[in-house]
Amino acid sequence: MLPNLKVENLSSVRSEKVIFDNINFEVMPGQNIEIIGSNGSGKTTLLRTILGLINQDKGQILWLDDNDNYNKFRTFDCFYQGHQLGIKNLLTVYENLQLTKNSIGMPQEEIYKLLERVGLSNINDFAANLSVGQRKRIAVARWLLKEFKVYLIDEPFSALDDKATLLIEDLIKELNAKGCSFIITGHRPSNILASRMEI
Amino acid sequence: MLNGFDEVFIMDGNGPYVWSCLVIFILILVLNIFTALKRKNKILKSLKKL
Amino acid sequence: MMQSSISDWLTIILRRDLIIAFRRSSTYITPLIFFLIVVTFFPLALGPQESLLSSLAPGVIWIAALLASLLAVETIFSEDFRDGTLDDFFISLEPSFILVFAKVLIHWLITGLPILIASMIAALVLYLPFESFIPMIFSLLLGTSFMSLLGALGAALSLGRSAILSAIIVLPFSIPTLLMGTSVISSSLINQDFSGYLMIMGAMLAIGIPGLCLLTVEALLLNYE
Amino acid sequence: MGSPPLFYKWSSKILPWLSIVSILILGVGLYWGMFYAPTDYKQGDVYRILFIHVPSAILGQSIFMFMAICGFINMIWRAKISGMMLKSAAPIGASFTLLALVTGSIWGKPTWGTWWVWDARLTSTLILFFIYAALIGLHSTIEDKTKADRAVSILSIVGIAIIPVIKKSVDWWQTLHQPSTFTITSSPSMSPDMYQPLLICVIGFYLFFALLLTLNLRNEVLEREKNKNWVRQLFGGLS
Repeated sequence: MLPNLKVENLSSVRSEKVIFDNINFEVMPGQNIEIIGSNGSGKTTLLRTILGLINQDKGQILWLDDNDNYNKFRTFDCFYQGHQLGIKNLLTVYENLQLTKNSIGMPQEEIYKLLERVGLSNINDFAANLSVGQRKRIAVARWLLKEFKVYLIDEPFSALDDKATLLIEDLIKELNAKGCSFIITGHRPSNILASRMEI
Repeated sequence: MLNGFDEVFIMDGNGPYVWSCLVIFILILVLNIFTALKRKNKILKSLKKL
Repeated sequence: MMQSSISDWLTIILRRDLIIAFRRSSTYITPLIFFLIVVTFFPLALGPQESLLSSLAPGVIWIAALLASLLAVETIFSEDFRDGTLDDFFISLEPSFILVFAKVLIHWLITGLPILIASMIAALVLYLPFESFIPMIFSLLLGTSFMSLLGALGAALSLGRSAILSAIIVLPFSIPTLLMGTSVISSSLINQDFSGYLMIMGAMLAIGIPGLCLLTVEALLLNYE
Repeated sequence: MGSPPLFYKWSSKILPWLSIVSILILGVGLYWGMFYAPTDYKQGDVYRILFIHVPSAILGQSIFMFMAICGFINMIWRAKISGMMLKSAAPIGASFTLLALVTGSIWGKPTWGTWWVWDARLTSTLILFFIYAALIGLHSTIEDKTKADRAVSILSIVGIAIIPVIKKSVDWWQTLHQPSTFTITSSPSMSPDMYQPLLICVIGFYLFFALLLTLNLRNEVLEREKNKNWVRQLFGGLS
């Protein structure tokens, strides 16, 4: 079982300030990485550098491709959820889930099932007047639309009540069982099975 | 061949146009140089304070 | 199944943004109204004589169309940039400049098309003879789409900064479109052959679609550093 | 030349020579053009404005070409020095284009009696000036300088692609509306002893551009690398 992603002595400097320095880790399928750090410690920049949105100064990010060797360019889709959660206020809860890339060709009842699974009943409300917790549930529902090898989630547990936190932990466990791995960031260590990393 | 001062200056009535062009040309050049040097001094002063 | 995912994704983006646009009706009303207001200013300012207005009509229609299509340019990327959906364009494996082209297409549908419709009313109001209606429609069709492309680049360069900046950046580059567009209508007024101008506008559009979209992707990536 | 400290040392060596040579050649060219060139039989002596107008128009366009090349290099290889060159060349290009516009309109007054003539070349020079203004404006609104350089290099690539289209469409626009009037483009019959001073003036202008560019570039390099240690060694030590 080869790791899906290898990060080797990654470091990035922004206008004379070191954002992060020689970060090394590997992500095995079904295994989680948790990046712990205070606000502005470069967690989000690290996630976006792994995704290729931002260029790093040193080090390299190697993705496993189909014939089991590593190259810089990722050959499979991965899932990214940033702080803004990518939710459109003018769309209803159902539309926010249905009108995304990963839900192409998905029958209606399956989407309804997903929404119940994450505890969202008000299907036709506009996303504008939803609480942060409910918006996070929509974002979490998107995890289940398609199976991704690697999920990169920015602070999944922030601003959540206990019920929602439990829900997310179950989902992560369930997807781990299916071989999906998670890279998540947070202020304090959460109680999911993951190898922690300070930044 | 233009000779004689008045012939040069008046240039049968169009003198001012030609000389105003020359003055504007020199003005723009000097302006460019002056801003470059002023900026240089400002940077050097801030470097000294570092 | 690479191919199907791009066309499916494009249709999803188009459906999503059109639903949002129609929910917030101001997005396609304001360019329309702005275009008509600018057109009605000219007879008010210059007097309503028919001969004067019909000779000025090509220029007036085109200037109003250019300014109106630049009006809504700010909204192409700013909303998606703010709520994070723009990140998916660059994370996915699909070429991002096709997705940027989808956003430009939506902007054209929301602003270019209404302007095209409103230009008929403007042509009537400015006593433009009937036989040059068709050339006007064709020239505006090509012109407003090129303006949407150019506007997308301006919006990408000035994302998060003032909207006026994207207009100042884009207007000098829209002069060929303006000149070609007005010459199409004015040469159809004196029933000369105007196909040459249309061909040039078409060529500019053909080069603009890949070229400007690639540059817009580069400009958007700037905001991620 | 590629790395800023190398450029700074290299340029401090050639700066005095460059300034002396450029002032010399420019002086000779202008003096020759203004005094010794023969009077033109058609326009009299007012054509001498040509010795300032034509070189500055040529320079306005070639500086834009230079900026587009720097922009292209900056986009492909992310060379910081080419970004700085782009930023320092923009104001120089704008001032030469402005000079071309002003001298063009001053030339118009005695020959056609109006300050501004909607002639094809003058109009495309005016549009070029707007494009310069757009580039300078864009650069000043973006705080992070390296990002601003890349934004301006994108715009300069679009600019260099569209300027020929602008020139062509302005020419067609000119023939469509006033085919008959005398245009400034057909410069007066250039007898050799008019042509030589013009050539020297053009060379002088180019040298002056090189001088101004080096001055601006040195400021740009110092400002951007001010907390790098090579700058501190050079200047910090003096304090």
